Order: sequence, then C-alpha cells, then structure tokens
Amino acid sequence: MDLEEYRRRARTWLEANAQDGPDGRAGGASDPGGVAAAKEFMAKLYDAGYSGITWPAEWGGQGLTQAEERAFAAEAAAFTLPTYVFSIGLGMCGPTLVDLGTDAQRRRHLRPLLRGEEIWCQLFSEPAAGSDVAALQTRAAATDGGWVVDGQKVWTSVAQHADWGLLLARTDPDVPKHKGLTMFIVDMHAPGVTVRPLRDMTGRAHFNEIFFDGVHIPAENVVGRVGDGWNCAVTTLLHERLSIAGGVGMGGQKDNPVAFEALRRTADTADPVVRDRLVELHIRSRALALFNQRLAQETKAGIFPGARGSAAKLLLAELTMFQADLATSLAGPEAVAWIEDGPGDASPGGTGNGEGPGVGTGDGAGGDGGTAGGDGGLAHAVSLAPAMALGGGTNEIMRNIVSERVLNLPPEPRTDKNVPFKELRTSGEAPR
Amino acid sequence: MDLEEYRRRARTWLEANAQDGPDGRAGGASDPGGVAAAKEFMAKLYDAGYSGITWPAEWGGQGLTQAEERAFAAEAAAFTLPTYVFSIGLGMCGPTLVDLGTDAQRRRHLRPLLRGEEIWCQLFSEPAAGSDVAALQTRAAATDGGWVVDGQKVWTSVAQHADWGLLLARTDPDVPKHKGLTMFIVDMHAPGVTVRPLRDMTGRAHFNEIFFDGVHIPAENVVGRVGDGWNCAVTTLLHERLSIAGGVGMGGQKDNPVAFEALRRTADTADPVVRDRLVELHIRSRALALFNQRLAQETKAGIFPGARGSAAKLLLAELTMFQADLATSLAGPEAVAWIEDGPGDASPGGTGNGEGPGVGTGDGAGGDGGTAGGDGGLAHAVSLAPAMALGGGTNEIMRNIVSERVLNLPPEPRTDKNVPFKELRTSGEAPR
Amino acid sequence: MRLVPTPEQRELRDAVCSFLAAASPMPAVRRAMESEPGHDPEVYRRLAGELGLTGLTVPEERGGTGAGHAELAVVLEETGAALLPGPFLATTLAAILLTETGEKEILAGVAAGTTTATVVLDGNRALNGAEADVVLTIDGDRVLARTDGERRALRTLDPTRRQALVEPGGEVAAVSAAGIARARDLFAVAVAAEQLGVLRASLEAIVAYSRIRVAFNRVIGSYQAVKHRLADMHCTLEQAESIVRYAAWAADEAPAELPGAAALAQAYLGRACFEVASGSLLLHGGIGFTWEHDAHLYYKRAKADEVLLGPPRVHRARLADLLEL
Amino acid sequence: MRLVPTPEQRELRDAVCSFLAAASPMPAVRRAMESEPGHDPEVYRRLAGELGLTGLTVPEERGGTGAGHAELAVVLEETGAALLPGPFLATTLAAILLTETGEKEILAGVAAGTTTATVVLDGNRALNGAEADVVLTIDGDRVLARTDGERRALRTLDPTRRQALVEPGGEVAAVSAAGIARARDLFAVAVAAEQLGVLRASLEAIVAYSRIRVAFNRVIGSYQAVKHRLADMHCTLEQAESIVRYAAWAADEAPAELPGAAALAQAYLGRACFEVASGSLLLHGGIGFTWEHDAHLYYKRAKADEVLLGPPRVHRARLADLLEL
Repeated sequence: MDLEEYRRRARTWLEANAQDGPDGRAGGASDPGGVAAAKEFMAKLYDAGYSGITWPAEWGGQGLTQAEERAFAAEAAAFTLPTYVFSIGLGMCGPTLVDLGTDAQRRRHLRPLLRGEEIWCQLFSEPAAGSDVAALQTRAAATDGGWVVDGQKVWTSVAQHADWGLLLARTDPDVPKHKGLTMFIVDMHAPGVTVRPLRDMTGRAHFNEIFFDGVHIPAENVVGRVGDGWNCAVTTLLHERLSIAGGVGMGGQKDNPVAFEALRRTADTADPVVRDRLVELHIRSRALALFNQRLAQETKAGIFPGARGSAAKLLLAELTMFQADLATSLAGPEAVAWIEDGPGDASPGGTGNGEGPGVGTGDGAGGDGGTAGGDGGLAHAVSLAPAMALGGGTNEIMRNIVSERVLNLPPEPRTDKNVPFKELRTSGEAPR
Repeated sequence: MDLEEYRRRARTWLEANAQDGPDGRAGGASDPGGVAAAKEFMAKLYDAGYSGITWPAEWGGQGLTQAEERAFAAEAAAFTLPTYVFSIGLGMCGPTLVDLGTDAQRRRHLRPLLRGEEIWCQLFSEPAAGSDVAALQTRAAATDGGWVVDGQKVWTSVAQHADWGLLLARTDPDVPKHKGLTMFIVDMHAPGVTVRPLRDMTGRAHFNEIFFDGVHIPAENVVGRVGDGWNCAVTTLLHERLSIAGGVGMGGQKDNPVAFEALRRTADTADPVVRDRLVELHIRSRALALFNQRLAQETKAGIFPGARGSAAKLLLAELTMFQADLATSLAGPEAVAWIEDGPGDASPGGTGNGEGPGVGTGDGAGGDGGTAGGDGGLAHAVSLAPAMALGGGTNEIMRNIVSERVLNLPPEPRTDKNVPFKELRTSGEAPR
Repeated sequence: MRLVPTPEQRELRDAVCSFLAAASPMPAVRRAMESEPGHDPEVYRRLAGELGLTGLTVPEERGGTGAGHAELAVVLEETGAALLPGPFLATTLAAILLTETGEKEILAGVAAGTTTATVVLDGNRALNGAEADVVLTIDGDRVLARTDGERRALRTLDPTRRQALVEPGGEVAAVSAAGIARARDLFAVAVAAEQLGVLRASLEAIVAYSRIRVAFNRVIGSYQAVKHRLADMHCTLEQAESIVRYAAWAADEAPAELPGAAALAQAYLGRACFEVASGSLLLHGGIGFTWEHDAHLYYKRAKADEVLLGPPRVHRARLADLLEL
Repeated sequence: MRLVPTPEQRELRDAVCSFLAAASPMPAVRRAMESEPGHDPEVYRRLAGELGLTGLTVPEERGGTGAGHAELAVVLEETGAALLPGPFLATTLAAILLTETGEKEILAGVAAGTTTATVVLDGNRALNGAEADVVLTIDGDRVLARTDGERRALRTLDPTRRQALVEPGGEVAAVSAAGIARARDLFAVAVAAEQLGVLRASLEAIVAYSRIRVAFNRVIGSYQAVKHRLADMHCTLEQAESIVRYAAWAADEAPAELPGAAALAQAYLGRACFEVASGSLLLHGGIGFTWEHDAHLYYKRAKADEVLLGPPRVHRARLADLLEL
C-alpha cells in the first residue's frame, strides 16, 4: 500500500473512531474512568492495526516503517486521542524491550502494552541526576533470586496509573558511573513502591515522585546485562527523542490558545506591529513544521534522522516558549488575571477564591476592552511552556547533541569518566 | 574644582581648539601631514593639561582621577579629535610604564608620549595567539647585553607611525606558557623590524603585521621582570579595557550613519514597523549610554568598575553589529550599491571602476526612491561593525570575564596551565 | 543626572531589605499567598506604619516623609526582589496619584498606613481590588474615589499578588489633568523599579544555584553555556538598573525628561525582567519547574508586571511618539 | 509535497558542485572579482553552454531543458555556496521572467547561453547591469527589453557581484500580468535558494575551522560557547533548507501555494543567511576580519542578498497580506 493510501485509510478510521475528547492528560490522576475509556480506545486502535506500527509482527506489531508511523501521527494530530497514558510505554519502554528484552520479557509484556491492557512508566531521572542521568543514586543490591531497590525517582509521567516501570538503578558504586548501572522491569504494584504526585509550576501534578523502599525485583526482570544499564538507557532515550520528534503521543495545535491560528483571531491585527509579530510566529511555526515534514520524508527515503531529531526538539522548545510569551504580551492584562469560573479555567495554582461579590465581566464603567476577556488559557500556556524545554533533555543537552553528533565537534573535557562513582562530586559540595 | 566646573572648562577649551576634522584614522597610513598636524594638536592638548589626566604629575600627568578623565572624554565625544594615532600609547603603553616601568624608562618615555612627540604601538597578538594571548610564539633569546627577537605580530594599530612598541615575547619555552613570557620596549626603527599594512574586510588597512628578524633589544628595555611578562600584559589589557569603556580615543556617534539620530532622518518612519525598530535601537542605545554614565559616576564615587567594564564592551560590540545590520536592512538595496563618487564613498574594497557611461542618480524611469541614494556610508558601517566584537577581546572572552570576575563563577577546566609551552597543541594539529 | 544611590538611599535599602528578610522570607511569602487574605496583614501594617513606606513620597505637610522617587525606587526594588505579597504597590500607586493631583483626605490615611487603596488600571481591573479600602478611578482629568462597590476577585497567573474586578467611579476626589499625566509616568517608573528587583533576584538565584548544582562532576556554573547566558543576564541587569535610576532621577529632578524616561523604563524593564526570569527558570533545570521551587513565582510576577500597565507595545508606541518618530 | 531532493536532483547538484570546485574555487573567485569584467567569462560560458544552466527551467520547445524550480534551487544553492561571480543569477531571473510571460526571441539566446540578460529590480538598478546584453524592465503588465541605453557601474558592498544603474524601458517584449506576478514569486524562490547556499557554506566554514583552531590548548569547537552557537546555526540551516525545498516544490507543483511560500522563503532566508554568515565571521576571530579570509565575502553576499528584492519588511508585509492578517 502506498503512503498516501495508508494515510487516507488512517484518516477514515480516525474520523470514525476518534472522539474529539480529552487526551487523558488533564485530570487523569483523579479520573480512573478516563483511564478505563482510554484502555477501551487503545484496544480498538490495536485491533485496527495502528498500535505498534513499526514493531515486529512477531510481538504484536505491524512490521511497517517509521514512514507509516509518521503518516498516522500526522493524521492523528487533527484529533485529540486519549492515548497520553500509554505514550511512555509505546514511545520508550516497549521499543527498548523490542531491542533489548529477552524473548520471555517480550512475550509477557509487549502485546498487553500495545493493546493498552497494561500501562508503563520510565524511571531514570532523580533529583540529583537530571541532565546527568548516569549520576543516579538509586541502589539495587543483589539478593537471593534477584535484587532489592532503594532510592527515589522523579519526573515520572503516568506513574499513578502504571502497572510496570522501566527502572535504571546503580548495581555497583565502585566502578565509574556509566559502568555500574543496570536496567530492570519493576512491578509498580510491588510492596515498597510509593507514588506521590509532584505539583509543578502550573499548579497541577503532571508528574510524580516515586520512592523505592526495599522493593524486590526478580532476577529475570533484568533488561540487557547487569552493569550494561547505561547502554540500555541510551537506547531508551534514543526512542524517546524519536517519539517526541515523530509526534507520538503529542496533541495537535488545534486547541492551543497561543498558536498562530488562535492568535490571528484574538490579537489586535489592526496594529501593524502586532501583525508583524504574528508574521514572525507564522514564519517560525512553518519553518519547524516543514523541517519535521522533511525529516519524515527523509526517513521514508531511508535517511535515518539520528541526532537531527534533537535539533527539531530544541526548535520546538524554543517555539513553545516564544509563542506563549508572545501571546501573553500581545493580550496584555487579561492574559494574567481572569474570572475564576471561565470555561477554560486551567490554573488551580492561581489565587482568588471567589469570596468577593459578583461583578460581571461586562458591566465595568470606565473601560474599552478592559474586561477580563481571558479564560486562563494563556496563563496556563505560559506556565506550561517551560516543560518542553526541560523534559526529554534541556536545551543545553540538545545543543550538545547537535554539535557533537551532527556537526562532529569534540565533547567537553570530562572528569567523570574514569573515576569510581562514589568518588564523584555531588551538588552542594565544595569542589574536591 | 568640582566636576561640573572642570567639564565646563574642558568644553570651552575644546570649542576653541578642536577642529572638526578627521581623527587621523582614515588615510593616516599614507598621510604624514595628518600625523604632523595630530602631533601639533597633541602638544596643545598637553600644554592645556588634558593629556595624561590621571597620570602622576611626576611623569608629566595631571594627577587627577578617572572622573575628570571621563568628564573630558564625554565632552570630547562631541568633537572629532585627531588623537587616534596616540590612543594606544595613551590608553595602554603609557599606563603600563606608569605602573611597571623603571624610573629611567618613565623618565625617558612618558613625557614625549603625553606631548605626542613619540607614537607607541602594542605588540601582543599573533596569528596563532588571539584570545589566547599567552600562546604567543615570538621568541626573545638572551644575547650579550640584551635580547634578539624573531617572530610575527598582528592586529597592530598605528604601527606604521610608531616610534616605540610594547612587545610581549617568549623568553623560555620550557616552562608553562604563562611563565615564560617577558615584556620589552622595542624601538620600531631598529634594524630587522618590518611593518606591513594588513588589509581588513573594509578594504582598508586599519591594522598592520609586524615581522621581527633578529631585532636587538638592550637589556634595560625589559619591562618588569624577565619571565613576568604575563602579569605585565594583564596590567596592559586592564588599561585597554578601561580606555575602551572610558571612551579614550573613541569617536562620537555624531557622524555615524547607522546611529539613531541619523536613521530617524533617513528611515521610512511612516511605516509603524520601521518606527518600532527605531524605538528598539533607541532603547538599546540609551540603555548602554546610561550604563556607561553610571559606571563613570560610580568611579567618581570611589567604586572601581573592574570587570564590569567588560560588560560595557560586550554591549557596545552587540549594539555596533545591531545598528549596522538594522540600518542596512531598513535602507534596502541602496545600502549595498551606490554611485562610486558619492561624497562619503568609503569602501575601496567595493567593486565598480567607473568604466560605464554616466547615468545620473535621478533619471531612472520606473521607480520611486529606487535610485542609488546610498553613499557607501552604510556599507562601510556594516563592514566595520565586526571590528568592535573582535578587537580588545571577543564577545566570548568578555562573557568569560563577566561570568568569572563579576559573577564569580568558576573557570573552565584548563589543560594548559602546568604543561611546558613546547608541549602544547597548536592550531591545525591533531589532538595529542 | 544621578545614577548611583546616595548613602542615605543605601541605608534605606538596607533597612527595607533587613525588614523583608526577617518578616517576609520566601517561606512566609508562600504561606501568605495561600492564605485567605493573600498576604500577611501584620507585615503590611509594619511596612506602612512602622517604616512609613506608603507615605514615602507624600509631602511632609500632607503626612508623608517627603522623600523622592529615587528613594521609592530603592524600596520597590526590594519589595520586588522579595516578591512581597499584598497591597503595597497598589497603595503606593494610589499615593502617587493622590499626591500629584493635590488630594488630601484619602492621602492622609494612606500616608499614615491606615488606609489601603488601589487604582483602576484597565477598564475595571485593579491590583488587590478586592481588599482595598478605597478604589480610585481616573476619569479624564478627574480622580474618582469610592469605598463601596462590588468587587470580584480574579484568578491570577501570579499567585503572589491578587487582582480583582471592581466597580469604577465614585465621588470626585481631585481634578488635575497635569497631575494625572505625571502620575501615569510615575506609575511606569514605580513598576520598573519593582521589575528591577524581580530581575535582580532571579539572576542572583540562578547564579547561586549554578555554583552548587553539579552535573557531570562539575558545577553547572563552570559550563560556558551557562556562564555566558548568565553574563548576558548580568549585562541586562546593569542596563536595567541604569535606566531605573535615570527614570527615578528624572521623576525627582527633570520633569521634562520624565515622560521619555518613564516610557523607556517600561519598554526596557518589562522585556528584560521576563527574559531574565525565564532564563533563570530554565537554567534551574527540572527543579525550576516544580511548584516548590521559587523560580516560577519570579517568572509569573515578571510576566504579570510586564503587562500590568498595558501590553509592551503601548510603551514602545508612546516612546515613538515622544521621540517624534 | 516533496522536501527531499530526488536522485536526479542530487546528481545535478554533484555535477554543478564538481564543476564549480574545479572551475571557480575561492582563489579563482577572488581573481575574478578583482578583474575588469568582475567575473571569468569562460566559467560563465561553460555554465551556460556546456551545462545548459541558464536554460534549465526554460521549456524544451523554447530551447531549454524544461526542468523545474526544484532543480533550479539545487543549482543556485551551489552557485551561492561557491559565491560564483558574474551574471548567472541575473540571467536566470531574466529567463524566469521571459518564460513566464511567454517571450520567445530573447529567451532563445538566454537558453542557449549566448545572451546575458538582467532585470531592473528597483527603480533603475540591475544586477550585472553594466555588462548584460539585454536589460528587461517590468512596467505594469508589460516586459520591456533594450540592448542599448546608458549603464553606470555602481560600487557594491559585495565584491563578488556587480550592480549598475541602467536606463529602464525599451521595446515591449511580452505582456502578461499573471506571468509577471508569478515571475516575481519565482525570483524570491531563486534568491532564497542562493541564500541557502551562502548560509550552508558559511556554517561549513566555521565548523571546519573550529575543529582545527586551538585556543587554550583545546580546539575552539570543544568550547560550549562555540558549540552551542553552531548547533543553533545548524537548526537554522535545517529550517532554511526545508523552506527552500517547499517553496521550490510549490513553484513546480502547487501554484496556489507559491505566493505564500515565496514570501515565507524571503522572510526567513534573508535574516537567517545574514545571521549565520555574521555569526560565522565573528566566531572566526580576528582572522575573519581580514580581507584575505573568505568570511567577509559570505557576510557581504548575505547582506546584499537580504535586500536584493527589497528590504526584509517588504516580504513580511506581503506575508501578512497573504495570511489575511
């Protein structure tokens, strides 16, 4: 089937089956009904052949290429699919098991993952190990028939719903930091696992902290080899970047109040300076969209995008900040203060508890357009915007990757490569 | 005398004595008459007490403070003084001798320097030692009663007129690079010194290359101690930055075709977008001007600006690029192509040798304003603009200085501190 | 022109700074912003009464200290740096408006620290409008005042300072076209001073963090990518401070320069403050995205302040007009 | 939409690239720009005749190759990267104009490589106007052509390409309002393709230099300040190439999208190319400021190209109109 035909069929299926509802991101933590509905949708998606498009048929996938996956993602961008809760499993954990899992692991886990029967999360980042993932401190100590894990993870999406986690832990602190790590499959329902929502700057809990207190993991749940966890993690992170660049699990721009199409309706385009700013946003948005399309076409043509996906991620992070900033700057005061029960009110972190008497939006005397026209959407956008520049690698890490792996420039001098982990500096310490 | 009174008197003197002529920068190399006139002006300036304002009275200076010097510079900015050819001596070489010279050296050199009788240049940079000055390769070998110098220097302003040079050379290649340097006073008329104009991207020769071929320097011309040249050079470079920040030897903005006052006359301010760009230029220009004034006032109040002067230099470099770019972008096609004999024609690097017949500026049929309105001034400005970001330390070096010496952030890890000079990498070599 | 604080201004700064460090450190700011009134009334009472800061620029004969806008700028820089919650800025703007228009009665209470007040800035929106004793409205060349009228608290991006919809109008409190025009410029200078404080504190926070946070066995402040961003932010701070000092000096000493200086101050500080706060937040990495870290409070205050007196283009357009472009 | 060159287009690129590397390497460019004609007529003759590039987009029945604008973009990217001096772009623009307006006689000579031509772009200014055989003027919906008329060479910022004041007008060569409108958009795409080449070559030059230039015992390409600037420039290149491919595709396959794509191409490429060329020059350090180094030639071409079809705001304003803002 050629790509256009594939795409046409995907659109037809989506039109028939995708409700135009929430993606399961908002309120998911407190809404098990939402998760149940999402699981139902995922089963339909799987049965229609749109789950695991690039995965081997042997493990439940469709055995197709990135081109079909991107074609489907491009079509799906016009809808809001309730697939957010599965995005970590589909984008990162599953592909890692496809690449590195034992056959027993693949047989046990991949099909339930693709069908949405089981939800996965990824457990790499720690408070003291963000950009420098390999500096993580969570310990896995060998014990009879397996391992015992103690430590803390952070920035874990969908962990509150997760059945399984892909965990990176330190199994040997006496060797250099990249050499003492091991990857595990951990049962998120096991005794000793505590999931705590992490309130972020939007006022919501998009992420979680996970505490491991003597959690037992059976030996057969090691992924790859003991001590080879860093290389396994590199595989996972590569899949993460590809999935971000490919739009897997990402919503479209259609409801985004700070995107060009929304601003052209709301901004004061009678002002030529405002018009010029919107032109700038259009230019940047189109430039990135075309770059992403070109990467997709190259992939189809057999040119692997590799680290160039990090350039797309960096540009997306910058565009996200730029457009949220621009939208609020153009809107003015109403972007930052709004009537609390506006339809899109989206910032529980904001203040104002409704204790005042009712003053209607339109009944002020002295102003033209000085009413609270905002509904909190812009405020939420500007609060959420930094997430894109922080998650999945900071802008600085992206620039390192682009300069080293695309432009082949040499790395910074490193002092942490050949030193036992336990002798390395940690944050807050004076230099040795 | 209070500062206002000092300033008032300086203005009066300048109005009476400063011709509104060229600063000696343009065409100086081929115009000994210009240098003679400059020397005459300098003698008058000295006699009036405005040369060496902060220098000790003992060596011919006025013994006043930076405040008076800045006050004089602020007044002088309204004029175009022919002092360019003395600026290296006044700003860098002289102050270094004041700080580090022997009494004999001070007695011999400082007064003739201040009176404009002798011209100085500074000989630090080399083709392979720009930002990394201490990597210089020019050798000074000990010989009977002195030293013999071989090597090459570059980026040397006013060397074609110079009587003396302040030279940094390597006297010991077997010790780490910062430890094997020595500073010398070199007679630019000595046998073996060759000065060659260096054509820069403007098409002119603002700088020179200097070749030393077995040049003899007597022992008494060592400045500071043998092997202590790096510390001496740090003193010189500190004076350089102060003199740039303080406006010593710098022309005013009054004839600058890319400054705000010129653009408000020439740009199409009927277009609100153009007006907004000019506002941006005004904001940036005022912001920097006010910062410079604040630094001057703090100096007067006894707060030493130190490395914060590097922040001002960095901002000036960025503003210089910004305004040249803006002016040419606003002007459009006439900024980059103009009739060759226009009054301000200023780019001998440009092409077009007048072989075509005469087509007048205004006699084209099909266009509104499409005539060659430019006179090359904008083109020259955009060609010269990078100089500010490259001379006196690149923007990257300025950012290092601000971050390390103002914000107290740690330096980059260094690999060149404790290694003999001769074992260090040089450009174009594979890594060891 | 005076761009360097006098010894007396430095003393004032130190006094305000010490007071806020003791009475309203960041944990207290967080408690206050989540409390029912949204601020600590005791802190406000001491600031207004004990330190007399709401009457700082009110003439002595009208119950104030009779200090200048250079002094006020020093104070607002510190309250901004501390993200002080509550009606201090709102009441200060009201004091400026009443002083410039020659009003006396309300001003007496404001200067004494017993009356909180606010000014309707944008249609029917006012800082701390729900809790202010007096709501002032500018109507042409008149200042109207009311103590009654409906109020409706708004949700705000910035959790550290509330806003409300109010009913504009009321009795005529003063009439003075020139006073109102000057007051609007002084608002711009006052907000710019607060923005300077927010900018400075944002930069200080990331500089301090970059000296202790380790990644790849080095503190992140030793990486050029971080160092150079911080150096650029420092350059922004230097220019921002220079502009605020200049605008405050013009407010006190060069009335003819005030309109241009005020527009310059808002045009520069609004962007500068948000850019530095935003850069500071991002350089903190993931920790900066958490609710528990203070970076987002500075980021949100910076954005709220940027649009407080209207979107940035308003100030740029005014500057263009003043420059006769 | 096709954003990736076909194998045939890659072959064309390689052929042009090899030709230019042999016939017009940078030392030859420098000799040519300082020569009396300002270019090497032999190089032009072979480019136009042997490689047939001046007739690339001219239909076969009118003596050309009948290739598309995607092919032309690939060629202009290479001539841009090589800073090829001479009337190739001028003649190409003329070929576009004559093709789109249905002219045949002059076009035959242009396609055969025997006639050089130029288009008056701005009042009475034309690229390579002094040496062109034919000068074309757009006058409303008519194209005028003349071979006579006064010419006056101009001094130019960019030493690698000449401009002249010419006498517009002449005989009517073609009439077609639609053809002229489309030709103007195609000019924008063609210049954008050249700018892409200038941008790419500027970036390649500084990437190569940063791998060999040593400062403080490390190649400068190992410093984050340099690496991160270069990473940002690479991001610019990726977007620039995507836009040029898109605009060229629209020229060939989606005429309705062409106006927007053409305005986008000029609005993005003009700035992007100058910023990268400028960053490349500065990161070269002092050597980049010398006449003998090529960085300034790229910088000057970038600036000249940025304003060639009018100042950047013209393209942004057109984009605003097309977007119905």
